[in-house]
Amino acid sequence: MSETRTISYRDAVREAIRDAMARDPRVFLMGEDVGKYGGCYAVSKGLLDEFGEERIRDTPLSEAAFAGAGIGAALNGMRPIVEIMTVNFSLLALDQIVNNAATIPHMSGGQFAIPLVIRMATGGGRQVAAQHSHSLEGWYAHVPGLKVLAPATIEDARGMLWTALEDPNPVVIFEHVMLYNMEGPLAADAGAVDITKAALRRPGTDVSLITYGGSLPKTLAAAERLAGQGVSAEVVDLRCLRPLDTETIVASVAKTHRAVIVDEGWKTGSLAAEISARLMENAFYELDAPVSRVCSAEVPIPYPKHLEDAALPSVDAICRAVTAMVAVR
Amino acid sequence: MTATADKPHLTRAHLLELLRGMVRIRRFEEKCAELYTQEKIRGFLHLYIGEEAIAVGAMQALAPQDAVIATYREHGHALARGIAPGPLMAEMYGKLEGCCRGRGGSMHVFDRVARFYGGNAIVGGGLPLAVGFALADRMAGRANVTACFFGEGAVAEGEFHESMNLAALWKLPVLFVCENNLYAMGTALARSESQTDIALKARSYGMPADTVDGMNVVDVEAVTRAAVAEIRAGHGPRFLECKTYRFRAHSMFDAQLYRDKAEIEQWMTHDPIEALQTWMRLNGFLHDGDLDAVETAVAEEVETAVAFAEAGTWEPVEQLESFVVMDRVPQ
Amino acid sequence: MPSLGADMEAGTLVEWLKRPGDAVRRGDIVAVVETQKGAIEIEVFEDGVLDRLLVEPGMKVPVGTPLALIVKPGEVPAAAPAAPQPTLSPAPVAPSPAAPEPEPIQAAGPRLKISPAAAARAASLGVDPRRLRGTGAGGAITLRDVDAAPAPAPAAPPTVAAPVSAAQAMRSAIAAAMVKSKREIPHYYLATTIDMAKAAAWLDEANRARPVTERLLMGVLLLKAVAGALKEMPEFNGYWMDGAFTPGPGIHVGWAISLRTGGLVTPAIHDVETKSIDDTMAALRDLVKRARSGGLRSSELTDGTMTVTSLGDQGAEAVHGIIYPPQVALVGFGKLVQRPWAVDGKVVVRPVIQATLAADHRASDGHRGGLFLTAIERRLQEPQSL
Amino acid sequence: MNQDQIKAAIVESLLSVAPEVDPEKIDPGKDLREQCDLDSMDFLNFVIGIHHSLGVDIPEVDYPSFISLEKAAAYVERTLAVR
Repeated sequence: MSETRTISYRDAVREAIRDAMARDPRVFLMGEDVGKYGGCYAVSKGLLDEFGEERIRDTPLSEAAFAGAGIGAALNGMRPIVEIMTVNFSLLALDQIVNNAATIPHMSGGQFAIPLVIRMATGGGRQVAAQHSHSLEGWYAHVPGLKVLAPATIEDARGMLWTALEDPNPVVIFEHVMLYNMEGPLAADAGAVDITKAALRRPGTDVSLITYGGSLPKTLAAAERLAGQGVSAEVVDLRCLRPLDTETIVASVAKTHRAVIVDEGWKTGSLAAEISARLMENAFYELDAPVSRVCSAEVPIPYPKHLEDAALPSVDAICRAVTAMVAVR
Repeated sequence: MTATADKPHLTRAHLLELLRGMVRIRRFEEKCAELYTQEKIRGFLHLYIGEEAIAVGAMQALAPQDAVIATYREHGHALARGIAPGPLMAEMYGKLEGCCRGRGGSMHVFDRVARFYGGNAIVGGGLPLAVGFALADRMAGRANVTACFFGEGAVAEGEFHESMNLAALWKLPVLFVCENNLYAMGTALARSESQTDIALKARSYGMPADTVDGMNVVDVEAVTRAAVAEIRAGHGPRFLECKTYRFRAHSMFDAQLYRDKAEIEQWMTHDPIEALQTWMRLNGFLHDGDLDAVETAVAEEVETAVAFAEAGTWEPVEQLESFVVMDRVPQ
Repeated sequence: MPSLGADMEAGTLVEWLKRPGDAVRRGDIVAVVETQKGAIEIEVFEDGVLDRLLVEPGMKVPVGTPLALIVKPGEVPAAAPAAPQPTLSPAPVAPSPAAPEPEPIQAAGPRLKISPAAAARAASLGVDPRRLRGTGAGGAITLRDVDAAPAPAPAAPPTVAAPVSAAQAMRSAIAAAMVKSKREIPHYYLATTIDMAKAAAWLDEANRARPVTERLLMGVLLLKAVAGALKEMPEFNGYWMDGAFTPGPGIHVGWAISLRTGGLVTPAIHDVETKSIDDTMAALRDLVKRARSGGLRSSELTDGTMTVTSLGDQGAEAVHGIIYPPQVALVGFGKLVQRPWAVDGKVVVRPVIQATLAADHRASDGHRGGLFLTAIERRLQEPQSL
Repeated sequence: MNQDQIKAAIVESLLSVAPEVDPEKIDPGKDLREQCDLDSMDFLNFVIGIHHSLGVDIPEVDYPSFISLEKAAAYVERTLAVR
């Protein structure tokens, strides 16, 4: 084991951008307030001074235009990183991402690839109400032609970007807003990581807790609490939301025979629904209980703290779901 | 004829080339309409007939390393840019030998060699791409131009305005060519725009803009050459509004309830092909037999293209899912 | 072609027993059909005249295909359907005869609430899930319930909650296994009487120094002696399956425990020959305790490689047991008794025990069986080495 | 520890090896092994249970003192008193 240092998720993302910019002159960062302001979440703070205005490119509030420009630039030889402030704003760029980025390689019969990375913040928990708090990554994960990542650890925040930039496909990376301040150890020589496999974050035998992104810390906390109650919960971090690593999910459930999916998206038509369906298709005869889901309440995320807390998946809700499934005797 | 000069050289050979370019589009598309009724071509088929002067004139000004981005009414641009009629027709058939292996069809023509990037069927969706292409060229220090064709319907889209702003703000080498044929599908310009002077909209972003008779291929070529020269010299984007008219319906399944027959007949007296012929004849550029020679040559090209498409094969269903996720960036 | 079972998809017409023009009555046998389960006679459920045969002998047709037309009295024959098509004609033969297979017990009841994993495991263990009580959410039967269930063979920790049905279930399971054993296994029996003086003395001595929690019972010496003999003669340790002997994966000795609520179980102690005598004792104590309280796992009940039954001090002097299939041997011990015994030409009183062997003659012969009992006896004369 | 507590502990140990037994129906003066059909292993577990719950050590020679509930209670009481 090499030496480690303590670093925040935010700083890890920044290091990843800096590293990519240094490695490849085709890489540039483009988005609203990424330069002078330093990034809405201060991810790109300091990079403008380091790399200049050409490569740390502030854009007007034109999500469609700069997302599309990222696609065009990728088609024309660059390796752009497009930052969209939040997934809610990305809906203004949905046409470009879904109708162009995801289709052109296929529509052109494989003549072109779009090596583009789009980063965006997602998720609730900061009392910024219903137009800044949603988790729509499941929508993107629905679309063939895109790859969708959700780094939930410091290591993945540091390592996923470069792998995504090396990928010939458009990759959308979702950074949960509540993770930016998370601090943790990172190997001094940390670098690119795989972006195809889910990761086992905690082994267990009684139930598989399948989650990703901002729900991972909550899920790990729930697993710890459950351990005190004699329930051994396994935690699977999806990491890659499209394509889903069905193999790892199924292997875990084949071991524990029970699954609770924790997904900050709404339940209806969600990633959690997709995972549940895959378990039916691939692990039906392994299941010892119906699959259970802990998702956001089916409401636009409200502003008051107590209501927002009630709307989002919580450690309590996860424990309740598991207890209902495991502890009925 | 060199393509990079900022003025057209009106030689007999060049004029014949322009004529042949327009006739090729006209006859090719007439054949497409026929094949559509025979169910050889399916889906949507949007014909460019009547607007040929714009694609043929504008393409004269572009160099091979430049990029072209067009709309779903792009057969004319594809042919004018040099995509061979055979692979283009095979694409309309949905055959493996099509320029996109048949996956795109009429509305989605792409070609790597021609640097032809669609075939974009979301109105306004191609403009941000053009901005990105130009941005990449600028950042990489390449003196290329990206030509982006769109109809006046796109002017109402947010993506149009965002792209105008971004291109002008960053002084990117984009040529925006608005083909104003007066109808966004069935909605007349005056029924959808508070300000119908489209060039004025571009100027409001600080972008130099010209309006040109889109039925006059020589005028289009001349104006485009001047604009491209400015762009290539690093003076930022330029905007062309080409006034034109489509002689055919919006697509094959269109009763044209939204416009008068008289209006169509009036515009057909400005047929760009006839206009060029008349002008050439008046000025002694069109000799006896020239027209027949052009028509014969084009007819043979179209016939060969249809035969090529007919002889094409269907992509095996096993390959359905290829090119959804790419394993490399094609070089 | 009538459906003669849920799993029948098609049948081959073997022969017609009636000819066109013959009168038929409800219940008549009109044809013979070959199915994957053998030849089955086809009866009709109408009165009438056999008008036309639609399927020739030798033809294989899907279930539902009309085989023949029967015209009811006074009826005009309808146009025959193009034969053979699986469509219904005016009077198809035998639309739905009684199923030849016995119906499942709860076929008509509500669907069993059992998790897919539990259903799969129950099927693999041969456990009938309809006899289980579910403890999962909503009363669903879960893996835990299947694992805690009575094994299909003689086995079952009875629960106080449902003693009658559990005891009945066990009784029928024991009956099935024992009948199968007696029907299929050619048993041979051998017996020998073993002097237990040394073993008893060693046990007294050993226990005197031990706290109550570490004390040994005679049973564990017997168990260890058998395990040692099995290691020496592995042909008594394993299974007779598919016409051949398969050695056991280890020496997993099933220990017969009679349940006071009726029936018996034979949970296995794993790898007895490699366990120390103390570990074996601990395992045995744990097993008996769990057998009493209903805490045995079904896997323990099914993976023994041979069985020992010891009647203990309340029992009879000898037991001639029935082998638990597919095992090939069972060793029985009677109760320890004081008997006159000749030592060096003098009669003395000694504690003795009768050891019996029931063995499968397909897997071993009497001579080897005798050597096996001798091996057990020899070990019991050296209790310190057990 | 009083007599009742001792008896309760002894009965509890008995129930752990013979859960089907109804303690009300046991004759405290009669042989437990006959009444409850205990084999030697059950008996050993019974004695070990008393050892665990009441903390008395029981030499093998004293097993006959546990033949009935009454005798067992008296034995435990005596042993505890001596301590």
